[in-house]
Amino acid sequence: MQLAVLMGFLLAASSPLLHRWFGQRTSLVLALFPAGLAAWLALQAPEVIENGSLLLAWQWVPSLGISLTFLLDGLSLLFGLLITVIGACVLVYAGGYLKDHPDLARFHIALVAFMVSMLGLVLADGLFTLFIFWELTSITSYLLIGFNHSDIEARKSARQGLFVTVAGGLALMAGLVLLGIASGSWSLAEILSADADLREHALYTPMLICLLLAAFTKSAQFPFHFWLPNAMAAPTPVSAYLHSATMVKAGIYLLARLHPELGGTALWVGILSVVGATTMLVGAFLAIHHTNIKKLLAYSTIMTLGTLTMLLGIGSEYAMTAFVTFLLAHSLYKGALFMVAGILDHETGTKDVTQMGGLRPVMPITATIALVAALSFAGVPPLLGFIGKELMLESVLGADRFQMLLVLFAFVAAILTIAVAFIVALRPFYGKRYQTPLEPHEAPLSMLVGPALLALGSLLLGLVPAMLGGDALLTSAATAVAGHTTEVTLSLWYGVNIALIMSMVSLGLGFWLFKRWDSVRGRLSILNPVMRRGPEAGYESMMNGIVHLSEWQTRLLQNGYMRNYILVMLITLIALIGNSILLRHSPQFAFDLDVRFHEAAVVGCMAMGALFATISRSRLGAVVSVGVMGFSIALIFILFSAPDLAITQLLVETLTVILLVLVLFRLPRFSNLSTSFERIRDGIVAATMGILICMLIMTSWSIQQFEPISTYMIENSVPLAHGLNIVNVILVDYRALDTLGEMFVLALAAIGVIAMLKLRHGEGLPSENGDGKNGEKRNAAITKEPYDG
Amino acid sequence: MDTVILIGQVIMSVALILAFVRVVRGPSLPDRVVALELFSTTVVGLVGVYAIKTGVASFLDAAIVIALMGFLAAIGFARFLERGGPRDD
Amino acid sequence: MRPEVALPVLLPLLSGAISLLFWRSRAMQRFLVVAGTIALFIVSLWLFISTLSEGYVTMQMGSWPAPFGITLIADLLSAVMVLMTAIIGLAMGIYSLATTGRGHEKFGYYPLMHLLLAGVMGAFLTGDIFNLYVWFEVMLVASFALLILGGERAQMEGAIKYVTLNLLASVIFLTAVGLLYGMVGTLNMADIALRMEAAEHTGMVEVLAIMFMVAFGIKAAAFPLFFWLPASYHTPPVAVSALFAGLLTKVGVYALFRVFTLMFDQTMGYLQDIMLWGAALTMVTGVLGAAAQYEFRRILSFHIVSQIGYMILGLALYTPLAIAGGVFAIVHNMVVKTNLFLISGITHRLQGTYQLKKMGGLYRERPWLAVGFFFSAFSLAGVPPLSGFFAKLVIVRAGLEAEAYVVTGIALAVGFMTLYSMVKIWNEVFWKSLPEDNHVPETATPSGDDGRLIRPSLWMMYLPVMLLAMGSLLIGVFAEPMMWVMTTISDQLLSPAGYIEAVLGASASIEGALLEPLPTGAEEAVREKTP
Amino acid sequence: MVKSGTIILNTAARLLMPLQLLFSVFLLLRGHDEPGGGFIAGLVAAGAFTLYLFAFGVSATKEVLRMVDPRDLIGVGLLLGMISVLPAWFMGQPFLTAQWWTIPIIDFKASTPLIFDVGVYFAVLGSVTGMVMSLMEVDKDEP
Amino acid sequence: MIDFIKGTLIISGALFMLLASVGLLRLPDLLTRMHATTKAATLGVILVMLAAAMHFAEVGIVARSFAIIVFILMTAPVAAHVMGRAGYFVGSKLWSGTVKDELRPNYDPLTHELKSGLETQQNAKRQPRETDPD
Amino acid sequence: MTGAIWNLLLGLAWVLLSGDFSGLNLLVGMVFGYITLILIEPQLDALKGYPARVPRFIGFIAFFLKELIQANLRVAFDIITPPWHMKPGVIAMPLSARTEMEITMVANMISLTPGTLSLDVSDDRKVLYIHAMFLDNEEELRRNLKEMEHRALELFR
Amino acid sequence: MEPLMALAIGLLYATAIFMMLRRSIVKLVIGLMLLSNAANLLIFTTAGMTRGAPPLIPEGMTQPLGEVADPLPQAVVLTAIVIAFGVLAFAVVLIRRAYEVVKADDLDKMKDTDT
Ligand code: NA
Ligand code: NA
Repeated sequence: MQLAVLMGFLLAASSPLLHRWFGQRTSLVLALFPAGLAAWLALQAPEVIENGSLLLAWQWVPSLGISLTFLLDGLSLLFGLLITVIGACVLVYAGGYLKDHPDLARFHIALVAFMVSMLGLVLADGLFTLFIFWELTSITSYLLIGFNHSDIEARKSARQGLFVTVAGGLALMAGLVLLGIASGSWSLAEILSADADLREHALYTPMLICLLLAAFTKSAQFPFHFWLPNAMAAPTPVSAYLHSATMVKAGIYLLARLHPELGGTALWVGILSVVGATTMLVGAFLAIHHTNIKKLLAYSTIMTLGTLTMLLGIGSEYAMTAFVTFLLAHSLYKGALFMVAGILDHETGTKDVTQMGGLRPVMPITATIALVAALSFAGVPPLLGFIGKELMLESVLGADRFQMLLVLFAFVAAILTIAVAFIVALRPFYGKRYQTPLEPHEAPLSMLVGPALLALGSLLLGLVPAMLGGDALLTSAATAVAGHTTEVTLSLWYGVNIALIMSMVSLGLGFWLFKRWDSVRGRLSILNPVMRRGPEAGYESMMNGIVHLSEWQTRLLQNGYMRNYILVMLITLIALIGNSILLRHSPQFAFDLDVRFHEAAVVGCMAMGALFATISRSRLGAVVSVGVMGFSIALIFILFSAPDLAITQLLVETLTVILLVLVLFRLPRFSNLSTSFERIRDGIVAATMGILICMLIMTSWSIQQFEPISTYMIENSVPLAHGLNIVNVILVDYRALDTLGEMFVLALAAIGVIAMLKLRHGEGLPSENGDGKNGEKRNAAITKEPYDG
Repeated sequence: MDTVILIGQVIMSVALILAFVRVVRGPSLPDRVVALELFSTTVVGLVGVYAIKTGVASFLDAAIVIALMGFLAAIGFARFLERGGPRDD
Repeated sequence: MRPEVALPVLLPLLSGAISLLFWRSRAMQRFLVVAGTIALFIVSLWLFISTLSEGYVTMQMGSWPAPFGITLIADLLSAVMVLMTAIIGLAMGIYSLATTGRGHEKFGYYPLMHLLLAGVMGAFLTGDIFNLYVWFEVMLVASFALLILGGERAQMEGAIKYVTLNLLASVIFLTAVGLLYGMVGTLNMADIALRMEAAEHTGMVEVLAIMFMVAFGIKAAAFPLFFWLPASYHTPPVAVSALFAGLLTKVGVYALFRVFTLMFDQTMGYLQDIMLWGAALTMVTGVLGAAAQYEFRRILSFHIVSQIGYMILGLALYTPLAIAGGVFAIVHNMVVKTNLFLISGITHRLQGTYQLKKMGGLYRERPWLAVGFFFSAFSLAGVPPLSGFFAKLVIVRAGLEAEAYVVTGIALAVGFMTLYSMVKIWNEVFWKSLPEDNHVPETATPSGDDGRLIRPSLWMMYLPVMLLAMGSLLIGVFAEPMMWVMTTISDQLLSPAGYIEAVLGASASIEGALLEPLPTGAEEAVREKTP
Repeated sequence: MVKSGTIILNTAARLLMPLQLLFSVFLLLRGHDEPGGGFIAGLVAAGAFTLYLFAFGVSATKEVLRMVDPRDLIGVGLLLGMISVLPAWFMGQPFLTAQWWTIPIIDFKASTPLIFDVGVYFAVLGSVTGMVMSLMEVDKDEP
Repeated sequence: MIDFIKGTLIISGALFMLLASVGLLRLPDLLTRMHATTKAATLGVILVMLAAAMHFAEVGIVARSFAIIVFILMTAPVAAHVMGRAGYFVGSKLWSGTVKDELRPNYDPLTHELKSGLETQQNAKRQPRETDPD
Repeated sequence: MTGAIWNLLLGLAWVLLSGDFSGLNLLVGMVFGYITLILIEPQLDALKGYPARVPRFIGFIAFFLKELIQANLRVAFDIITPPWHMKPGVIAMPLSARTEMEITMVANMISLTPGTLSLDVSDDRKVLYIHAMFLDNEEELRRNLKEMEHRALELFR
Repeated sequence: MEPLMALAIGLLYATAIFMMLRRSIVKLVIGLMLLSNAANLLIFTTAGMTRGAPPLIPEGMTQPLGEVADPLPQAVVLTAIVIAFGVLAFAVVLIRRAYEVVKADDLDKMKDTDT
């Protein structure tokens, strides 16, 4: 299985090649892959249902606890089947939708890669493997949303989706690491089967918050929901697949997966119920607000995601049953509806529901599919959606906490949902025929197969819930989510109870709302200013804030004033050293002054030379002064037994002065550019540094307690190295490697200088005259002139 | 003898200091350069005396180098002046 | 006699010297750069294999026993750094063949490149603190010269800052070496480590540690010492930028790792917090600096800074896993950051600008380039399963295990900000259509009839890019062997006895190094050598 | 512009340069035993060429150097330095291990450290001369 | 006896150097200062080196001492000439007590031509320089 | 002068070849070099007259040292005793010396002796401009200078 | 002697840093010169200073007569001096070229690459 998943990435990568071989039929060929996987999963189902779970071990990075081991239990099986089956449908559908699109091959790369990632996500046993696939779904989703990349909206939306989900991903990483640390294992199977109760662990709260953040962003919970409608910039097959059936449910999957270990605490119940319910209501409410068919569906998806979260929050056995049922039902009808929306968009050239109508005669099959799916959506019997809604309302009514709130929210949401369902499925097909940008026809077969299959699924699973082992599968899934055996028996009829009544009432009210939609929408527009201040505005201002912060920081730190850079560096150094030597320890040194007059004079000349070089108003005065300092240093070297050094210093000093003089000729005189404040400030910094250095020298010199290694060098200079000048022996023998490096340094400096002086103004660059001969000619011409001193 | 050397060193040190004073006072570049020349020549003398004092003849090598190479700086400055560099700089 | 530990230094020196001698012959230089870097790669691989099997490989240069002569020593960290440098060098060698102008070739581009590599190699392999200084300078002066090659105004401005601030670092380094020698009388790092343990004045030990930290911090471009980097890295020819990005700061980081695990491990208690916050601020300021930028290479430059923060964070956490993560981050970053710069060079060649706003349309035009960028950029942002993800994961895990929650949180947030910049580049350069007003200059794009680059040299630019992008993926796929290497490295680093023994021999101890007992009394405590 | 070096400077340079060069060789060869060595000698030699440059200008100095560009000197120097590293390898010793040979007829002790020092000499000479020369070279073509 | 000579040489050498520096400090203009430095300092070095030669009394070291003397004698006047010339031509102020300047009229500051004044058989007139315009 | 250089070169070559770097050896080398130069004088124009010049050279040094000390004492006196008695000025001295080498030697001698400092040589090399410190008696000064030139030139001719 | 040197070196560091903080690039370079000299002197000083005993072994002997100055810091400083010379030469020419390009001896006019 792992191999199959990994092969999926290769398959994705080779899709351009497949396009060369199969042309337009590539989608069908590719669809065989998820179909095959689905079949394989289906074959595993009995065993999974029998044993509860199946572990397929495969190591990857054991030292980090990263494995490619797959954990196949009811939950992952349910998700896996949804992913592969809907994936196959979507691939076939996309082949029709994007027919003749030049970038179809690239689309396939991303889509197949996404499908594989998603599959990996739900199958992963390793915490980090889960994370890896999680991130991959974000990335592939980014590529898919930005498919129409020349459109700025698509780029922006893709970026937004990526940022929100990746931000959550980072929380996920932190959460998973904390989970791993707390549980002592990096394997989900082990964590789920361990005895230790993580709810008691000190890290529980931070861990949970991180994980919830991850789940909420990925599954578009309020207030992170705004990216999902924007993601509708993606081609419709993508919306159908990622943004309704699969990816957005990854967060839900995560919550469900961890529910047995982390769920049920007050924190969990509180956050999940409230956030879920709020999301549900907000999603449903916002859906009503839009006329773009895809946005309508997107908001209704948010509503569903909220519902699922809420159910996980409630956590009762009913809720678990409702959760798995609702999940399955939603994937089926919403997938179908999105594809229908795509057909409408594809055929009519518009996405605006108010601009469509009376299309049933020209596209009867589509209309039927839409009707079936919408009825399931609306929760009309005998479709699967009805069962789901029934169970949901039941759970809400049985909730331990926030019962009233949840019921109210659920009820309102149900009404709104029904209205949305009708708007999507009835409005375009019935009533007055509108003129659309394109002349509509029935969609091609490839675009009908997928939605038809899904709609059929909704219908059949509603009518005969046990068909294809539906009950068993959902039982297994619910068991996995609940953490204990939870029997699921689906039925269209649970008797007349409050849930049924609520359901029926909402149906009526929903239909009424559908009828009065246009006027309601008009009245809702007064809320627009409020909505503009929603979470999305927060996101925008955060993004702007980053840029402003960045600009501010650059002005503050990287402002181009080098003296500020130097100041910061020095103050850092001074502060650290000062703190260490003065505050944390105390400097200890003996002040033992044994000085001859001439030595003092020379040292004085040196110091005064340096001082005068800094205060001199004349550049060359400063240079001469530096020369004096250099000669004094040479003399110090002589007075303290270093003739080689003295000679080197003298020569270097002389040559430096010559270089300076050669260069200064071109430069202007000193001018006083600093303010006196700056001079005082710099003076203080400089003086502090000087005092510290002075103290350090004294300390270092005073505390010497080891035999220097040079004793050996002195002893062996003649016997082993055959040289009388020990310094030279060190340079060319003991430490010849230093000298080797040093001569290269000098050579490099020379190369640099020569290049700097002779290679200039683009001279000799390929853009000019081929190979730089012109520079040479110029110089040659000049050297012919008499030298002018 | 040591006293003599000490006196010699002191005198030459004073000479060094005086030369340095001229470097500081200038006023023009040639004045400073001449002072630098004198400074380096005095260093040669000091090195000679120091060699005598310590008995280390190797120090004289440094003196040779100054005697042979020390005037290059002055030539550099002269070139600067002759090419039109400001002399009161 | 283990030549493989010295050859990575000596080979580029030799090829550099020969290349310089043949400065008149372009063909010879071009031949040498390829032959030289391939040979370098081979010996580096040899060294890597040797260290893998033996742990430490040493050579006492000139046959002088340690600590008297200079020891070259490779532990696994050195060997890995050497190998990565050789890989980068090889990539750059090929890339340079296509991008280097004749003027640059004539004025020492290739010799400078050889010698830059030599300096880097020397820094990685030397076991002597002053020798380290020398190699730093070799590397630095080579980089100075490469930086100004061409002499544009921006280059000059950048170079002044680069040169000055790096010189400041060198002087701090040198000062520390001087104080160190004054205190312990040795330059061999293993010997220093031994003597430091016995040093009486812990305050001075701490001060030295701080000075090395600041000096290497400047070289590594850590907060608040990084200013030279964003000021200069975007100014030279792109191959040079890439070379710098891959190598130079990493040498500073390497030195931090080396010094603080070997010589100053006892100061970590106090300096750890400073380093930790330094690392966090490095990450944040680096990544924030990039956010407002719209120049390809400036964005990348700021991100170098931010990534350095990750590496230093690894050191600062100072747990085995953290150090492994830090080294992982170094390796990952060398591959990826170099590659991003190389890609910026190709895009510049194609569209004649580094300004994101003026670029566009390359996703459709140059799908393979897009793939290369995509992998590298998202790897930089830590997206799995690329190399950057593992580096980040290890550090985050280590951070959380060490209960450094805030800093780890910052590290995660910085990952997000990295993605922000990378997505910006991707959106602007690859997805967006080419703006109407970008008139691709003739010189930048020797163009065919359809406006595309048709020079055969383009493959020489693509080859290293694709290989490095692949490298990032492969590091991810083979994360387990990578992690094994990294853990071995961190084991070696955290138990320096092995290193010390490899350098000084099994009998190494501090007794032999101590002076005769000093007479008691305050005045006599001062060493008096003057007659 | 002032005219070129004066008669006095020129003559002095003509006298002093050979003297300085000779002295530099002297310093180079005895460096192992007395103050001196490759660096010092190289710097003295570079000083000699600098003096000549000041007196006679770039083209005349180039003539003195014949076809040898300072960069060639650098290359030769570095190469000599590298060459002195290698013989030890062939003897199975670590790099840079000193090898000593006695040249029979003149009884001269040759060694890798000496070759090394000669390499340093040329590298320093070439580098410094190259820098000064190119500085003076570009100085002329500008106002 | 030898010690006495050495001592005398050293002290007098040192005194000449002091003399040079006092002259440098006290004399009024560049050229007069240069008189002090070239002559007195050179002499000082010579005397000290003679002392050194006597002190070591080894041929090799004596040769070195003489080498220093020779080198100083070769370089000092050259440096003085170059500096004096440069100083004069770029307009160092001459001391107000200067009694004669035969160079000024023969020098063209624009072309930097320096005539001998013998071309027209007419010697330059005594013409102290004006104060420096700079 | 070429001869002197050659002599020195030969001396150094001797030192190098014998491998004995002592000063005594150099002196020996110089002496041998001198003898060699006497032997090959007829073959090389550049060496013309060199052997004969060496004794004259030693005599000249004595003269020169005397002048040097004299001059210094006078300058010294003037420096230490203000007010200044000096009467500085720039004079033009017509040159008898013709070759560059001669002119240089003469100019340098003048720089090192009685209160005089060579400033420059005119472009046509006919006149040496000298800064003199004591122009009390210009005629005597010019005479002294001429004598100096004459003695110096003797060495070369 | 070392305490006096320590004071002088401290002063050298201070002056060097003060010069490096000026706006003029010429002053900057002079600051760099002072700084490298200061560092060299520091190495020379901290190892201890010895009068009149250079690390030279007399002809024909195998060990020096009596105690000599520590040769290692001398070798290190010599290397450092030459390196500093190379770097400074580079820096000196760099400011010349920078001035040519920017036309001002003012670091404040050289901040375009940063902002
Ligand atoms: Na240790
Ligand atoms: Na330690």
